[in-house]
Amino acid sequence: MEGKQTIMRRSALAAVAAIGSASLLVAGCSKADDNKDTPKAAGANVATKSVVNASDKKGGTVTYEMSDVPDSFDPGNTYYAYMYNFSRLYARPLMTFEPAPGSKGNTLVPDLAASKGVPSDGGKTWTYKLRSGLKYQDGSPITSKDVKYAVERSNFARDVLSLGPNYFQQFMKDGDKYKGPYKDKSAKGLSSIETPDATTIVFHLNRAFQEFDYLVATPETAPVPQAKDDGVDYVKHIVSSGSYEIQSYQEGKQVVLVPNKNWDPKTDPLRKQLADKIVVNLKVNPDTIDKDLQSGDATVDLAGTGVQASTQADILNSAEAKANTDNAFGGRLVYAAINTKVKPFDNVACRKAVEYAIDKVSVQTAMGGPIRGDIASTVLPPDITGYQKADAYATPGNKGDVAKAKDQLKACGQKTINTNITARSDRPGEVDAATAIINSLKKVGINATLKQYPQGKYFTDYAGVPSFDKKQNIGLMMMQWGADWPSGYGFLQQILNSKAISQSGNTNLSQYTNKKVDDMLAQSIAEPDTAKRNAMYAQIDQQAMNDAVLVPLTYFKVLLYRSPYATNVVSTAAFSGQYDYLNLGTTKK
Amino acid sequence: MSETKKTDTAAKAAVPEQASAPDEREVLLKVENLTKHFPIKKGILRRQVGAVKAVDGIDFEVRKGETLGVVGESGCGKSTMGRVITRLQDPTGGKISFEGQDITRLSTGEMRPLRRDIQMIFQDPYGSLNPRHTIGSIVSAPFRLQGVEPEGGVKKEVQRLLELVGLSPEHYNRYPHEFSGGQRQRIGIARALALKPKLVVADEPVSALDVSIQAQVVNLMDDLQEELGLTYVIIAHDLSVVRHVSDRIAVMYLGKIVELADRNALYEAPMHPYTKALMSAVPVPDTTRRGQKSERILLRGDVPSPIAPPSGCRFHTRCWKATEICRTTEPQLVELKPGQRVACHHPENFADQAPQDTVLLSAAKEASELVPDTVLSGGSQDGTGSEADSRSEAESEAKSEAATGTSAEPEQEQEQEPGSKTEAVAESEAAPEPEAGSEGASDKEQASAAEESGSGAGSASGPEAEAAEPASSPEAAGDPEPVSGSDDAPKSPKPKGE
Amino acid sequence: MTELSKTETGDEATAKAPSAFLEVRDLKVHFPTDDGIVKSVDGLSFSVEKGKTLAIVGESGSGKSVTSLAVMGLHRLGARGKNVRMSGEIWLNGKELVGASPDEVRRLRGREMAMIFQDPLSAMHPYYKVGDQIVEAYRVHHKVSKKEARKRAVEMLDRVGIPEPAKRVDGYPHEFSGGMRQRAMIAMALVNNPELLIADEPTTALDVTVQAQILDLIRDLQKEFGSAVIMITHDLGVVAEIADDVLVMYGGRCVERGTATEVFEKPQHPYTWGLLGSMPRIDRETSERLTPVKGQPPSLINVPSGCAFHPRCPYADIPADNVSRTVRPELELVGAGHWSACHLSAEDRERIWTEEIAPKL
Amino acid sequence: MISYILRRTFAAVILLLVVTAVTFAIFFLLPRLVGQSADQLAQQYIGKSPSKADIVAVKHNLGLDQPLYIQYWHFIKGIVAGADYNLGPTTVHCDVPCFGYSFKDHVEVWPQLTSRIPITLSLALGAAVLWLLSGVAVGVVSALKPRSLFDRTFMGVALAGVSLPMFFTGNLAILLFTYKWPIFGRTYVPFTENPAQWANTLFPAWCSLALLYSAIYARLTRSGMLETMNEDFIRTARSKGLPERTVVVRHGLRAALTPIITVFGMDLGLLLGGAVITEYVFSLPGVGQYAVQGITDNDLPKILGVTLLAAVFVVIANLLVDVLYAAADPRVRLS
Repeated sequence: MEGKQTIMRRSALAAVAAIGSASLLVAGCSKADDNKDTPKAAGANVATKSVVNASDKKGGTVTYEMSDVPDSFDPGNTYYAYMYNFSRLYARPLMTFEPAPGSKGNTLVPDLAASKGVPSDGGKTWTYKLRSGLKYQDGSPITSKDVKYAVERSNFARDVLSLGPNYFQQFMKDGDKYKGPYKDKSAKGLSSIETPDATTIVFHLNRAFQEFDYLVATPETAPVPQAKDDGVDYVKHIVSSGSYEIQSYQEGKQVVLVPNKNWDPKTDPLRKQLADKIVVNLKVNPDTIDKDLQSGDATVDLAGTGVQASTQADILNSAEAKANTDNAFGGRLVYAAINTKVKPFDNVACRKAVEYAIDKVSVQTAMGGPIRGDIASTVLPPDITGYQKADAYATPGNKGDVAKAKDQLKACGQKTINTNITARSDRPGEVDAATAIINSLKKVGINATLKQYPQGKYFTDYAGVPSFDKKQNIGLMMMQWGADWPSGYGFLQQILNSKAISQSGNTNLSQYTNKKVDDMLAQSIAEPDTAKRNAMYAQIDQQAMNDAVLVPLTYFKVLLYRSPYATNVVSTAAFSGQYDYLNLGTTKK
Repeated sequence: MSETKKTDTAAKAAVPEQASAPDEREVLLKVENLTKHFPIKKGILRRQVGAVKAVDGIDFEVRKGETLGVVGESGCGKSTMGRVITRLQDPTGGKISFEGQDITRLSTGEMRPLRRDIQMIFQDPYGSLNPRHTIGSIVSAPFRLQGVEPEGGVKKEVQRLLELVGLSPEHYNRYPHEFSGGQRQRIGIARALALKPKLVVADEPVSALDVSIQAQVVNLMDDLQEELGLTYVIIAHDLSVVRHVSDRIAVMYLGKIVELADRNALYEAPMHPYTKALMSAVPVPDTTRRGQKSERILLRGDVPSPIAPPSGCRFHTRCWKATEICRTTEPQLVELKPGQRVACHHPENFADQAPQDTVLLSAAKEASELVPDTVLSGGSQDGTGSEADSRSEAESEAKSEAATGTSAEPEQEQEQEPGSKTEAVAESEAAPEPEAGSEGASDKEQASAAEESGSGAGSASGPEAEAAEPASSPEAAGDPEPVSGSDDAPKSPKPKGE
Repeated sequence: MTELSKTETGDEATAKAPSAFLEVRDLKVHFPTDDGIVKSVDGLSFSVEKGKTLAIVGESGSGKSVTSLAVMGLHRLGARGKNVRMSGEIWLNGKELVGASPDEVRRLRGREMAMIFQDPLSAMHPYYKVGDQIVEAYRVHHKVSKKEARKRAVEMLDRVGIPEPAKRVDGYPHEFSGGMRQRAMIAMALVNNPELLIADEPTTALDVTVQAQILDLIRDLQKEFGSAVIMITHDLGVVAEIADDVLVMYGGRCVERGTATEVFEKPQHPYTWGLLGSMPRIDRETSERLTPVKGQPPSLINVPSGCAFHPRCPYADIPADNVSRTVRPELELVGAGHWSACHLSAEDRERIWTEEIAPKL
Repeated sequence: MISYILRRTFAAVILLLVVTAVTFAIFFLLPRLVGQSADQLAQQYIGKSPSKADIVAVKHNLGLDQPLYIQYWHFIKGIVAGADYNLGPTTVHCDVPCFGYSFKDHVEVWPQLTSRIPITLSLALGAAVLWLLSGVAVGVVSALKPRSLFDRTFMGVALAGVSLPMFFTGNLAILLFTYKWPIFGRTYVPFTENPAQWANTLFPAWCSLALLYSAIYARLTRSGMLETMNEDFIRTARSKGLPERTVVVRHGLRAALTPIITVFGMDLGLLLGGAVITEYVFSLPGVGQYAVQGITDNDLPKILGVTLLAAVFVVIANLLVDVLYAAADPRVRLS
């Protein structure tokens, strides 16, 4: 709508000259950008190992910035890890994760609940007791009914609140029959959630589910008073149960939080309520966010996806700036799914040929180097419970093994394979990675053609539609996967389970159908013993790798800039490596 | 140059053409009652509220090998006429026959074969050539469009044409901007002649050129006519040029042909007062004639707007001979002398067509102030009492100019009407004398009424002048219809002939 | 500028204190361009007395308009202005204008000398009312109130024959007809009673009937105000009608000059003959062909050597020694107040005129 | 005049209908042409792994299960008559003009738009004033002294201005004037709150945007002035003896500026529909940002809202331009 494209040769020259001189200026400026009052940096990656600037000092304004807008601030209508993380400031779920560095952050701790859930009936019934003395921001008490209502509205009214996950709908007994609180106005609500008294809530599941504590750690269990709920508009006046309440809400622009006076620290061992004010600025230019973080004008990037590529180069070149960074695992695996339903990849040998052929170093480089991910060899990333180190298709220096690949190809009875590989057009890193894969595959005689599709419709219209893949002869699909909760089951069941295959919006891109894996997944979640469960996850991982249904490429990492002013900074695996937002404070005046 | 090999070819071609009397030649183009109106739309619904009557019922024919000149002041419709007869624009009404074939309603596709035979040359030698095309491609365009492959190939033919119009064949690959105005006009002529047309319509072919160049082009067109046996319709405002090139001349005024005559007849003895005035206004490069300014007839003001042309004879608002009949009855274009057709009730150099109608309209009396006595005395009528001083004369002249100036407003053209009308109405009441005239019944009454009013003309001039004044103000004239006030309506002898 | 040598000595004296109201001496106006120097006017002298009309005749590019702009000091203004090289003298009513400061000339412009142009529609500002444009012209030179100036404007409009001037004063140029516009233009030019009026093709854009009206008006006004008039035109008919003196220009120079009667009755220059021969005439029966001047007007950058007209002149070879091509002819007195710049001998000219040219006209 | 405006307004309404219809068609028909079903469309607006029933419910809620013309009719009806939505425990009424609720976040579109218009308006108007003043000034001086040092310098700068992308100039301005030398603020403040702060924070954005446009305006003015200064009426003005300054300003500039009105109106109208890149670079939550959001989310009501708003601005700007033009140039008549 702006920026007329007037193409003139002379003007182009002038522009080039101007850009040249201006970039010199910029470079000069960024060097000169040292502020005397800036606190000392804690050192690189410290927040992934310990709490940085641990402090109980109150005051100050913590500023979050984000280049986009979240799906919703409504705890019952969001699906993003950063909102799971952030919403805890004003919406307390039954359980949550301990604010601890790295994988320690995966530890579940009770929040609204007084203790972890008590399973009975072989893991089909879970009972939680709420802490006593819980109050909303208006002083009214929080009851187990409100928790039940929150689950009902978030999972069973997807025509209205459609953005969050619907695990409860899937796992609650008779969950498929209940029409949700907006349509079913009966007082009883969902019969499989019982609230025998104001502090007790009992969930009846349709199957044994030993990781239910993870499920209730989503903001969907944060209490919502039914009287205050008006569907989509609830987001405009969320009733806080946490340490902060929303002072002003400007859709898509800004949200301001202030301490909740009715929040009682006695009922909450986790939260500290340090900052006087929390400001969330949305739709901020990403470059501006990076600059604000460095200047101290912003405390943290809400999305927690790391700095811009341009900033990354600057930061890594400066030892001083590097000491303010954390390069954390993002709880995600970057991989190439191999379509097991399209010829000749229905033959495992052909798939193995791909496994051997790919030069993972070139892929890693294409994705942005080691900063953006470690080379992967398993389905589960290291920061997910159940990870076990393995490499079924080790190649020298991870650079691929043409000879072995060709052997596999021979075993498959193929000399050359013509196939297609999909990638999301608006993710340049992914496109580059796919190109690197194409180059690797070419060396062994697999000719793959890159097909790019927009991110927004990648699953609903393209790669996630099996019939489409078949018709277009798509053998390989670029994919990134992060779990809804940091356990093997949470990670694996959507991408390896044959039951997860759907005709559209499919995430089991390989269309992997192995009964053994399906069974193991079912068994694992019913297994009460955590150690055994984790062992099973490793087993499933191994099986999938043996079947060569996907090529793990990298364990995704993010490079976060840690504001030196921020206190209680800790990068947690529970939220994809983001800093834990629960107790962020600031020393900036 | 064009003059180079003219003489021999001219001798061959010219003799038989020139020898035959114009009238016996075959009629190439015949135009009957041709009209071209441009609608004026107004209001939310864009209703048509009027029309610019650019061409409003003209008849003429063009005979093979002759040159018909069309003259007139700007806005008289001559250019529109040119574009309509070549079917570059569609006529509103009437009939155009080319070689006996009715081409009035032919579609673009049907016209295509005829485009070979009818060509047009435009005024602006700059604007009519595409600056991005070479001369070769411009001149060969007609071949391509018509799918004609001339003998010896297109290029050869184009080079022959360039030579014909006095350009060098080497100019084939040059661009229009490399040529001067005169040369460009030659290119335009070469293009028009490419397909050996039968009829060439030239709209102001030389008016954009310098004098010396103008003569070159005029001569070239002359030569080409003799050489190729062309028939021309030359539209121009320059009477000297038209006189030079034409065999017959049509004089147009406000969308009508007022006089159509052989050249010599027209220039020696013009019959229509307008023709006479027009010719007398042309300055002559001869100082010996200075001081003989008395021959000049100064016309008052400009041509009225063609949106609402005056009733009756359209020239009556400016004519020094206009009488009541001129205001009410439109004169037909009649052949008064062999080869001279005139649309006038009181022609010059000929017997009066409405001799009983002798009382001059008030406007005519004012107009006659500007006409030299020699002219007046030469006419069939003499101007009655011209008591108005020269001051008021200038004033009234200017008034009519002012009214016509704003051509966008159709209302203003009638400014002289209501004044003279009321006078006529009043008189017709007073004198119902049924004296028969030569015209139709409706005219009779008018004519007699006007005649009667003659005696009172002098005394009537006072109120009349007053009446004219308010009407000339732009706001006052809201009604485009030239009728008098409503209270007069029952008695008003509304002209039926219109 | 000064290196341009004086080549024309047509006028009697080059001393100061001219006798005529307007006297132009050896005027040169050159425009340096990327392609070379355009010598629009190259050594021109003439004079005009009050109450007299001088017609400058020539084809486009002959330098006639540049001459008028030079007198007005107009071409020194604007973007092109600073590139002009001008020399010579222009004496207006005892004041020299070439050497005068731009502001001095500006103050004379509109007051002592005024100009009317070919196309009155484009020459009037389309956005301002006619009256306002006249008022503006008046108020630059007279410290009067707007009201007074407006009264003057109405008066002038009335004087040039515009009806209801009090009403028309508020009209816009586009609301006027062509003839009315030219009248208004004249009113604007004459509002300060200038003593010199330059009319640049004032009737070319008009119909013949209107042309006659305007010429009449100019003549009448000249009689009334007694001003000097320079009429620039290409139309010899107009010249014959209005001019006392005629100056024929070709290639930036004067080729013939004299009283109108002399020039029309005994033209001495082949170019003048050519012009006369090119014009179809309404007053005479001529079935004969026109006798055009062959070729194209000269480029003002590369003016032909010798006589600038020689490439187009049918008689260029008559004078001996090829002088037509090598020597530039000077203006010579050829009759009473009649000057011509031609190498042809008087006898040759006489013979050619009477035997070849005159019969064809 | 009145009739003219009425007619133009009528035409504008038709135009807006066409614009919305086309937007509708692009949104619905194009995906359908490549074989996307309504289910798939609906699925974009739900979270992960929706059940069949969810899809049906969402589809129904968004009205995607109805024929296209019905949906279009509802949209148009909403604008002129308001609409009711069932988006929670109670039915909510969406007031006129109701642009509907976002498919994605279910937020009502119209209040969103209206809350963003002041920002875009602030940005566009401020920049417009700047670029008009600077562009015209530079253009006039350049035209009066063509090929002079000033002319060449400023036309060069103008060329650079038009060639440099907003990403560059904008980010440079932010870096230099809000970080390096923090003269200007970074967070938008409404005019009503603090006019000084408003201007202060918007100034870098204005300048960056103005740089882009003033280049064009300088060139337009320059060529317009060069042309007008060669007009006959300028010669006439000079021949009257007017001082050169009067000639340039009163006679030259007046005529040269009139055509610029047209361009200006169009540019401003377009810009009011959202200065996408500028709003992005300067993190201004304006209409353009909303448009981008709508497009990335494939969120029809947002897209329609912005499209319609932009079209309205362009139409109004056009109408104003025509009226202004007629006022400036007496030769133009509106009928």
